[in-house]
Amino acid sequence: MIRHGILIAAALIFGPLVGGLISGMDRILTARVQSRIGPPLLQPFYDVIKLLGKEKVVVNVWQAFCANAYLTAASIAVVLLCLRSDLLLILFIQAVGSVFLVVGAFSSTSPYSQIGAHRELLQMLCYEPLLILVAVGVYLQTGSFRIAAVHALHQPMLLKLPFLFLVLGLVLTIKLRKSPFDLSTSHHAHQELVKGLLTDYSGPLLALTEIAHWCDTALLLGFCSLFWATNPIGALLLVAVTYLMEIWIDNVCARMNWRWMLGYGWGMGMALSLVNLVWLYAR
Amino acid sequence: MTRTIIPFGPQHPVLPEPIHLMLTLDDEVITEAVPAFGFVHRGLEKLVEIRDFHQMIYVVERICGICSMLHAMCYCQGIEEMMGIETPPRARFLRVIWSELHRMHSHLLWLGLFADSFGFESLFMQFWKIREKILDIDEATTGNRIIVSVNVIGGVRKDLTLEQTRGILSELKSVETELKRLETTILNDYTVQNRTVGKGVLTAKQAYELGLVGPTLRASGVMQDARMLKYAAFDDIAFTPVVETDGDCYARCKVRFREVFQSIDLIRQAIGKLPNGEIAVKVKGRPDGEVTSRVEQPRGEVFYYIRANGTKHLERLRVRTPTFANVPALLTMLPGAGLSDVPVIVLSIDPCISCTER
Amino acid sequence: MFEKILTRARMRSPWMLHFDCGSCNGCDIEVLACLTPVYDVERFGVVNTGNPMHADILLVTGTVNHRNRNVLRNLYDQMPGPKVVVAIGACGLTGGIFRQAWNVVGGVDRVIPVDVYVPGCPAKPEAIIDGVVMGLEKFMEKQHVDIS
Amino acid sequence: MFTMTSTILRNLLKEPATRRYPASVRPSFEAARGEIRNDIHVCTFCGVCAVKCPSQCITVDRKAADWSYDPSACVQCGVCAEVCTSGSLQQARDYRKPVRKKELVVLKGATTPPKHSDPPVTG
Repeated sequence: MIRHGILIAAALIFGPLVGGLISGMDRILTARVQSRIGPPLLQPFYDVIKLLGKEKVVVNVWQAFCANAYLTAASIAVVLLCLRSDLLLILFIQAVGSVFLVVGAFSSTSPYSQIGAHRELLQMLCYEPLLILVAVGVYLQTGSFRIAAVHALHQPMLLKLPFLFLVLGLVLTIKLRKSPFDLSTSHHAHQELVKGLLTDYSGPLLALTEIAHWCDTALLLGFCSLFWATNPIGALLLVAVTYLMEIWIDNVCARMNWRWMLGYGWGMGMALSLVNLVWLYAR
Repeated sequence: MTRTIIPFGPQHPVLPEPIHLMLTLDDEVITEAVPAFGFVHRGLEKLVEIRDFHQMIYVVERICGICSMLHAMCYCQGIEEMMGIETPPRARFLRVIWSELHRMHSHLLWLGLFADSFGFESLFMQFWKIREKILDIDEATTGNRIIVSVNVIGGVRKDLTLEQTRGILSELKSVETELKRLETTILNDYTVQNRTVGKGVLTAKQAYELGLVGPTLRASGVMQDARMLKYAAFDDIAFTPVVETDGDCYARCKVRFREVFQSIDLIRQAIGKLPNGEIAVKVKGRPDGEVTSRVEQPRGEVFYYIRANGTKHLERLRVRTPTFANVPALLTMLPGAGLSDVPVIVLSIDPCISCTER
Repeated sequence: MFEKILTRARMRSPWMLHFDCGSCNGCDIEVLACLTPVYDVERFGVVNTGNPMHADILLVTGTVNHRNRNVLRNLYDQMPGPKVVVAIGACGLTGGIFRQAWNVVGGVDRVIPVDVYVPGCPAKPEAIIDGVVMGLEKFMEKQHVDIS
Repeated sequence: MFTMTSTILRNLLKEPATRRYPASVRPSFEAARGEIRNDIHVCTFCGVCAVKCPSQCITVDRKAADWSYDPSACVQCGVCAEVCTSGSLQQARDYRKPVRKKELVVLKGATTPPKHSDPPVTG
């Protein structure tokens, strides 16, 4: 029981912390490939602390509740991942969090926020089925949806599910708001929707969504690490390589529109998953 | 989703300038675009009443920071024509050099902003990095990065030394190699083409009938360029306008990208043929009469109408800027486009609102 | 203790909002040029937000005229505090060369309180960086004022 | 697709293009047009600069031997320094630093202005 308590506390603290550090490293690397120096490593933390100390402008109470709910769901998902719980449960809780974010954006009257929320729904429509397919692949491989079963494997999952890992990479690109898919909101301002989904979240509420975003990042990268669960160094390497690929994709692609995203995401994602699943099944 | 009305601007990160577009959307497809102007109007044409005709050079130069050199040049050429002043050949060649440098920095700026309009941030950074080299040339030779203030009536204020012309040539060489590297990305990349090809198409007939000017017109296959009028030193310099035929955003991008190389070529020719001699003649008397003057700006042809009455203050100054001519194209292209294409299409005409409203 | 950390975080993470208030594009472009590789203000944590709700520091370029003064006022009011206003360029300071034109109200300080004035026509990127850094010192002072 | 890869790899391997501005300051170019400085002891208060200034930001009071200019309205075109008859007006290379408060620059010369034999000729 105490072990569980420590695990939960560790997940609650280190989940956002790791997410924030990764985001800081992301910003430095992105700056470097653009021939800039970039911000200090702790920049995301400065941002969030500053946002927490800003004047509170609440558009409506519902939006404030939604921001809190998003953070809660995202941290519960990280905790469950650390407790090696059920994969499907984790994915659903994470999805519920995202839904709250969207609902909060819909509750404001700004057209930017509304259209951003609409696009975020389309993004979820695109990646959620793919995530479920990845989970199904894990189930076929291990015979259980529990993460503990993955850790019991003797061989890295990546060798059996290479295509599903690519699909997970696709989901990660959408989820991290990276360039061809940064439709609903992006890390920098230059897009037609200004900040889109996050337009009306401001000050402390924006800080909450930012922390929740770090949790999401940590969660998905944790999910990636499961594909090499036999060896911690292997897992770390896999995550690092995956993230480097994300930065690369972000910097060599223009932003696309949602039609392209749905076509490409579903077409490519489904095809890759099916190939992998059929291969697993036939074996 | 049903009808949404999006207020695009006056403060919007895609287009730093304040233009207000009321976009009526039907499920992310634009059905109507209504522009509202007046956020930059300063009323500077009326300043001719309190500023004399020499001081007006510096005022018209500040109509727009991106085409400033060409505004001043157009104004000076108009006054010179009115007063019958023959500018020295060296001054005319120097004007070509600085105006083409200005065109390069404007086009590089546009290429960067265009890349940003479809969310290609790293490409934006690359173009602006290259642009800094042009600005450094400007600052080293004229004293300011953007508003060069080199034109005076009767010639230019600054001269280029031999050393400086060599410096310009070597800098241009490095600009050229760096731009060549980005050519495949801006012209052949799949994601870029996906966002620009077939967006905002204007046929040659449409473009001509709407009265467009500059790269927007040339991208639709109409060969028209005010530099063909052979003002300044263009009668001694070989020049053929860059023309594309597709008439979409991609073609406009291609025209401007190729024009950067053309400008490099023109500067090389001008430096090669740079004659020795005076850079300015003394101006005596006051302007009298009326005159029109035309110059090709980065965005297209600018047109000045000047009327003077023999006093040191002009009687009337009227500027017709390229963006003013190009805005109707925007209203033709926007309805039917997707919301995500709005920035791409708006930027494809290279709008310069401070020129338009003055 | 928390106050100290907060002030430090504020000084290190100024998100900027840029409003072109009828400028000739000269200062505008220089503000944008500050974001690009050669100057790279992201070193100081500056992010161009484009959304007044997220911004801490408002960079205004250009003259105020009768039409955009309301826009400027609105943007300023929409920014949650603490906030800093930096007026850039001769036009933003007084109206510059246009200040006698009929549609020009004058400098930005006619409409909203300005903390730092950056002269120049156009202001050089170095000057803009100086101005932003000077504006950030204001956060420190504001903090002291709030506590006392 | 991915045609940008070679560029971003080159950027990653090379030094960033950033000038670390406050830490290392690049000297201004020789021709750079910066702020206006007036050596008031040489100034003859002829007032040509005030007449020629396109921004009309210079005022000269000949009787009181006052030369004042509004740096926040100056557009740094350099015309005043060019037309200065006594050579007292100089355009520095450095740009003017940002300030907290707008201030006029008022320079006071000797109360009896030095006589200049040649009245300025305006062209």
